[in-house]
Amino acid sequence: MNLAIADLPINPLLLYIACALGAVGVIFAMPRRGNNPAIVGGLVAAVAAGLVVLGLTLGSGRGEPTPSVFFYIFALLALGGGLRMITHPKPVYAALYFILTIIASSGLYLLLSAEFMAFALVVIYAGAIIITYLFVIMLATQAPSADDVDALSVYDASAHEPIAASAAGFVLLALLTTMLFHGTPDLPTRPGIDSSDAILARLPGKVDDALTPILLANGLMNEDERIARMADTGEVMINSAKHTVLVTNAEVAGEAPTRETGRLVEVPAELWPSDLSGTNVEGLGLNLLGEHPMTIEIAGVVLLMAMLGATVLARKQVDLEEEAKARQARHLALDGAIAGPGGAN
Amino acid sequence: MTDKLALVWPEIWLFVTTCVVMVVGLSPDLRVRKLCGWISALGLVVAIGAAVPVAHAGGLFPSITPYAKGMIGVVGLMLLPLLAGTVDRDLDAAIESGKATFSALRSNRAEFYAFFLFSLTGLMLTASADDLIWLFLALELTSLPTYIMVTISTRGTRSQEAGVKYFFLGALGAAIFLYGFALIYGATGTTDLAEIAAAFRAQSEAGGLNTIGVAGLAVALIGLCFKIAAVPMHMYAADVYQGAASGVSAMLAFVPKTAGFLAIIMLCGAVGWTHGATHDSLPAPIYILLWVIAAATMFTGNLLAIRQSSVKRILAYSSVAHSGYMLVGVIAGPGSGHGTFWDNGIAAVLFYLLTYGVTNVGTFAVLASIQKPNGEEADDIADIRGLHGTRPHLAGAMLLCVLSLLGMPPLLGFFGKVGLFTSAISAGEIPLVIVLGLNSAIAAFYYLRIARAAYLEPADEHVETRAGPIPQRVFAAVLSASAVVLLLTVAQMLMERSVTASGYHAPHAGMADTPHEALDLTRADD
Amino acid sequence: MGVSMTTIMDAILSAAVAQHGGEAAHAAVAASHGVTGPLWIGLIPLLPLLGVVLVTLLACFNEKSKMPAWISVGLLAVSFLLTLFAYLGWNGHDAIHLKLWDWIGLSWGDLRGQTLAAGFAFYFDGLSLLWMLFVTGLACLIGLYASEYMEHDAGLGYCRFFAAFNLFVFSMSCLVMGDNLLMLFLGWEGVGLCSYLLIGYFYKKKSAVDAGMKAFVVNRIGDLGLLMGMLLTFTTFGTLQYDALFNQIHTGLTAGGTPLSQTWQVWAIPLLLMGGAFGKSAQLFFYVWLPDAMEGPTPVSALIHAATMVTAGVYLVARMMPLYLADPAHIALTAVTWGGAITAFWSATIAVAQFDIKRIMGYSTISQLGYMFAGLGVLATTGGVFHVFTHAFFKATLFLSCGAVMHGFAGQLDMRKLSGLWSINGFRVVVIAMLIGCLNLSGFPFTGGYFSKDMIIAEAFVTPDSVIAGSSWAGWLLLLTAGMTAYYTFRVFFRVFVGPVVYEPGEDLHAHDDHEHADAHGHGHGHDDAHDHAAEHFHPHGPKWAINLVLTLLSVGCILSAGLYFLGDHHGWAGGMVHASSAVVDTHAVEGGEEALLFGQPPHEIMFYISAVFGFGGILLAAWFHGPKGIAGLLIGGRTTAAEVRMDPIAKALRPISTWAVRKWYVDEFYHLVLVTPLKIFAHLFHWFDKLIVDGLVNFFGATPRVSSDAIGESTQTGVLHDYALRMVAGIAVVLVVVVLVLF
Amino acid sequence: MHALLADSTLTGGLLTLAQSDFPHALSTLTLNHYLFVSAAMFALGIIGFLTRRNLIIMFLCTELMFQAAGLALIAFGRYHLNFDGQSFVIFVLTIAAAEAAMALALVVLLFRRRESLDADLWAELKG
Repeated sequence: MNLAIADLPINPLLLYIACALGAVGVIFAMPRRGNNPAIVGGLVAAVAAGLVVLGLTLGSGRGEPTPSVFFYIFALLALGGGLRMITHPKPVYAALYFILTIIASSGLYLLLSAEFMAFALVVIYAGAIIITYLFVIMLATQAPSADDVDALSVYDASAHEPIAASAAGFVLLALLTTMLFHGTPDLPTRPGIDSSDAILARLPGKVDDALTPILLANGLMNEDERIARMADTGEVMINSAKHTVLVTNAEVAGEAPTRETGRLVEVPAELWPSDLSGTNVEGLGLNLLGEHPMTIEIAGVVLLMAMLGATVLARKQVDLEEEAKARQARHLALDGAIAGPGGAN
Repeated sequence: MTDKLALVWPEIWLFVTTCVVMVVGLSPDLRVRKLCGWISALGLVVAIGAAVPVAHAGGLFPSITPYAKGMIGVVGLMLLPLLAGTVDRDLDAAIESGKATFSALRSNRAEFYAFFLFSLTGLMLTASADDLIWLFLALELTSLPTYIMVTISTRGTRSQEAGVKYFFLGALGAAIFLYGFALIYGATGTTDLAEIAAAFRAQSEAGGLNTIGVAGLAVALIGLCFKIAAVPMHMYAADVYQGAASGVSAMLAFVPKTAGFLAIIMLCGAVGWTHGATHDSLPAPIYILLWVIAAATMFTGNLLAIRQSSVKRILAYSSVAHSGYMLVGVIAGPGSGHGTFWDNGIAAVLFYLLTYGVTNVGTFAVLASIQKPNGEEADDIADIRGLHGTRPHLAGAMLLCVLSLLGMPPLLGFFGKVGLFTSAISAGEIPLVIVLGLNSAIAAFYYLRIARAAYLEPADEHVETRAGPIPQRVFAAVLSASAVVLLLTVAQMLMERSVTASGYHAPHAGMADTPHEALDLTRADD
Repeated sequence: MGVSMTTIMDAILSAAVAQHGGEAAHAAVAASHGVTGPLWIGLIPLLPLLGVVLVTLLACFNEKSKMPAWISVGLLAVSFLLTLFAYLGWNGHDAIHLKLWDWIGLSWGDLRGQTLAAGFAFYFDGLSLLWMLFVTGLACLIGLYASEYMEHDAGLGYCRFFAAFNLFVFSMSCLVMGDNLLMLFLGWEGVGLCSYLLIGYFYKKKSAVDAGMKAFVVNRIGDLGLLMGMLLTFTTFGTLQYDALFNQIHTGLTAGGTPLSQTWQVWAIPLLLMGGAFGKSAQLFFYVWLPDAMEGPTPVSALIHAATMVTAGVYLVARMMPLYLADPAHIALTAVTWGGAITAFWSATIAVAQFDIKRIMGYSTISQLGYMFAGLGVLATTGGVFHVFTHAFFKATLFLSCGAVMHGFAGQLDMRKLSGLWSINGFRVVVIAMLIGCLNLSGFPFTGGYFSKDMIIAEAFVTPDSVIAGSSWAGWLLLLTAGMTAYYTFRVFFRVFVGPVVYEPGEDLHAHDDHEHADAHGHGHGHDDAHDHAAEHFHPHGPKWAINLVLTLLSVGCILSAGLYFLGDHHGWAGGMVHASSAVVDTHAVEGGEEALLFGQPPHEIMFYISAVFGFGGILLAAWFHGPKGIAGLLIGGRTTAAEVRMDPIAKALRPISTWAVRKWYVDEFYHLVLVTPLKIFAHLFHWFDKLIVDGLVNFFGATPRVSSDAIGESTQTGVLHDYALRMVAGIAVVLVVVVLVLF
Repeated sequence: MHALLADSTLTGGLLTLAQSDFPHALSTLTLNHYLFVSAAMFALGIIGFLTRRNLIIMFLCTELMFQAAGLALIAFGRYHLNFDGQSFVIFVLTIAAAEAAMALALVVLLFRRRESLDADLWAELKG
């Protein structure tokens, strides 16, 4: 294909240098025994990430709108949390840093106006999954000795081939970003819903509730009329920018209203309800239930399966011999308890 | 909604069966619990029956579901006797002899069947996927139960080690193809496979695929390579096959592989085989990617198999190699559309999956039917030495299956392989055909080694093997071996079915515009 | 009666034809001339296949009763009856076609010869009907025999036996009934497989396993010829379907339009097919596997290695007769003639010197197969085919009689250790059956064997040497062989079946289940755990009803088969059948009407006397050398014990020759020297090659991934999760690099 | 989005965002920023998976990779102005939860056997 790497919105050299720098930073940040230059590594990695982001922001220079300052904050928190998560030697801290990443991600979701997903993320991830993780970490970690509760396990204190892993990871990052950045400029937009009207059209009840009293009170619609719904889809015709809505005679409501059989009503701007708009949650709900209803069922099956699986895995594996031993031991302990106070232990 | 519901009747039946099995398996009465296998079989039979009339009107591969679900059901039925009684034999025996009492919390067998059925449900759902989200969930539903089945399949630490390797690497693979799916969505703006295909078509007509789409396809395909155990994601295969019980290994060789190939075929279908200089191949980057993976997979699988001394590891690497062979069929694509089996790579892959699944049951069933004195299943090649003398029907089954895997002419595997060869030739993939031929020759080394051990070498004095305690496994072995021979008589019919199933609706750019129509309404008075 | 039954079955099944097979059947009619057979003909091979399934199921249930045998016999009996109905309902000249389904359909172009299509279809003409009649009939009878013979093995072994037995009948039916060479090949390989399985039935005996392997390997060599012949046939004529093939040959042109007589294929194809036929029928140097095949259970020897499977080669040559006749130089026919004649003589010389009665029968089978081939070669297809038919009956009788002896004497087969069975209680039926079989084999006047053999020998003299080089010499060789045949046949009879009662029990070929053997018969004596004392306690047990019944029926069949010679217009019934098939030879057209004379008489008439003389001579010689005193030894015998025979001094005098003959002319040793030893040397060479080069390559390839991971210092399969993950990710990176390089 | 943000003061920013008017299309430049964060998170997840030997942290790393995919999906969804991406994320969360439940159960099982969370202890099976 006749693509050129120079078409990237960021100077490719800067990108690759930053990737290499990031790799070096991550390598330094990895847990190891002895001198641990984790802070230096973290800084280097942060500089690398900053280089890319700045390169992106400034490199284009085409007067395009740049992301808000919140983006930079959340991105820094998310990546920093991620970096710390994979480098912190203590599992509990790693889990907590992951929560930080999650919360920062939910901030990014908010910036992307995915409010529902942002809060769902916090609830599900930070609230449920990570708590499970923390439980298991508590359950499955033992202090190496009673004296030194903070001592690290050997396997936590040292990373496994950090150089090769970082190299592979950052080569992957460089390749991915090359392809991603190259693709975005000529990425076709494919709007499924390009305005809140599209959502509102599919929520006739909401439109009815908001508009009908206003229309009736201001005489914009007769008593025998109502806001028109398409017979096949049930959608309403509404345009919030021009403040118009299609109303129809109740008698012909059984038929498919069109612009001929219905009547386009223009509502004065000051009468138009200010809170009448499609929201993210409504859009998501419509999409979820309208486009993927069966998929929800599959998700249910997966969850049922996972519940069963977790139960089967986590319970004590049946070992009849061990069980017999345990029963024997219990009997001995019982005998000891009868024999004297010393046996109770 | 309802039309899609009609599409998934087999899955619904399977899921209902799963629930029944889970409940029945909690009975304290051993006889009732032993019904689980029969209920599962019944459910599978009903699912096969329900799959026959299923006809899909949309999507990229409109008629793939009846064939795929029938195949899945049939191979599932063959796997069932092999898996029966894999876990909890000791506990059942102990309960029967009064040494232990039944406790629902410790019962494992019913769950084992349930996981198996869950996995098959996921596999069938993969076949009916017409949406990336659906595909993702179906793939996960296919894989997740297998992780558990591997882990609990034996009591030893080996199956737990296999489980942890399989699960963790599997999660890595899942994350990778999920990222690929995300990028595909990004490049096309939709998760519907047909619309994705249309969007890609529009892009390639407008001057080339978007690189995000290419990256997404590449990452997703590589991630799916984990499911089919192709290079570079094949690493886990040998360890996991070796560590799991033979029955579960047989299942691993069929179930995730089939899911992976169905998904790969669908993703490739989304870009179509109409690119390139002569307009008859995949888009260049995807083509090269699959080419490299196919060649590397074939060589890696076959060469590494030669070094092994464990039959299960040999079969694992052979499974890797077979994925490579089948990728050749994917690369060849559905061909010119003449409707014959011999120039249709997708049909060849679908047929090959069936032959491989059927044959594979036999090889692993033979291993599962032999026990070492310590109660473990046979694994090392020394364990099957002299099998011909001691258990000739197992040796015969092994021989037939191994020869079929090798692609010996009169057997079922031969026709599968010929399909791959001819479709690749008619697609002009001569170098790939040479690699395929070369690798088929290399494969003879280790397949014949197994056959030789079973037939020509005397049993080792110090290696003692005896008949396993579960006669159903011998049945599975014999069943599979006879299928390898007897299915020949209906091979022609199966090939025709696979051709029908591979019917491919090449996307056209116009399809992408449908969602806009509804929106026009809202611009009421523009 | 039979006809009315046929009509009823037709009526019942015609509905099914109308519903299912209707369209396919009409298509078959459109494709070739002939009549479309009723659908139930398809049941003839499918019933044995059903038997395989049922018996396998019984094996799964670990059935210990005789159920497998009854199922098999029942299904085979129905199969035989269906064949009989098919025969009775046949109009006597047209081939019956029945296509069940399309089996293979490869197409790589639109031109002729670029489509390889073969239906799972049946073709019934006189030849296949004749074969099917005795295949299913004998299989049914021998199955009944085996039900008793194999009873000591009840259980898995029994099931295994009958599964393979049924599979054999299915394969043989495919071979004989198939309407194309691919079907024939399917059956050909199938019978080979079953033969292998059944020879090695006593798989714990090394000799049995070796014999199975030997049969398999030798047959593979022949099969290579058949396969190559088939391929050449396809490339030359563009089809493998009999009708189309014969039509093409009839035009005298290849598919490409070249005159057939100018191509090299015209002699190469028949020669290659002959290779396959000789392999399966144990002719010339391929014969070595058949004597060893006697390691299998006797019913198997009788059915597969005497009556049916080994005649598949004869069937192939007879079926492909138009191809053989297409060569104006008759190269292949000459080869067939001489191959057959030499084999007939050669193996007769070996048979003369053997002491194992079953092996003698084995060599005799080879010899008689030689007759059949010689008959085909000298254009006496009727004689050859008739001999196949009569031989099937009398050789089955002989084998089953030997089997009954073996069964009764714990596997004893050495004629030096057995004598006077006539006088042992319970063996009368066996002896009479044996006598009838022997008379047939030795060509005693007015037996079936007499007529069929005469047709062959006489035709050898009739056929001019200009057509088949040296055919009259082959005739003399065959005549000489006829005398030897009579001699060795009655040698067995006189030594074993009459005379003073002497016997020793054998080693018991079923040694692995000694105990059951004794128990099963309820004698309670004869088989102690310590075999040394076995001889003292041994009492032979005569066969029970099943074996006796089968022997009686077969003997009657032998006698009746002679009557077939007098049926019909074309040289008896067999002639009529051959006349309605592709094997028919227009001798006048080929030989140019010139009639050779033997002693100034038409050979066909004088041969009755000449061969009778040779036969009597052989019998009298046998009586003189081996006959017991008295009437049973034709009054000239002088033997008083089992071992004391007049032949012995002469054999001593001719020691080198007789030793060579006893050692089967050292052919096996010769093969060992000429073929096996060089192969072993090669094997060693290859072993070293394998060690050095291949293993080196393998190690090299095995090392390549290791080298690539040297940077990390581990081999690929370290078993460490992280290493795997790292390699996976590195692999992904590498593959993505490739993608990016392609993109940019 | 930035246009929106420019209207709102920094203080009420976040809440305003959540209840704001229906969003407008994302610029490709902004999309690039989000994609970079997503890809970097993905890479970090992979690196963590490769380097950390603690089974729990390894699985956390796959969660991070899932998270990266989720972020990409949301960003793309915003770019295309449709909800398929967000729907996808819901299912991604479902699968992540299911996998996490099973993985943690497995970890507990393994810990019982070996009294350690070191993944490299499980290396008996090898070529």
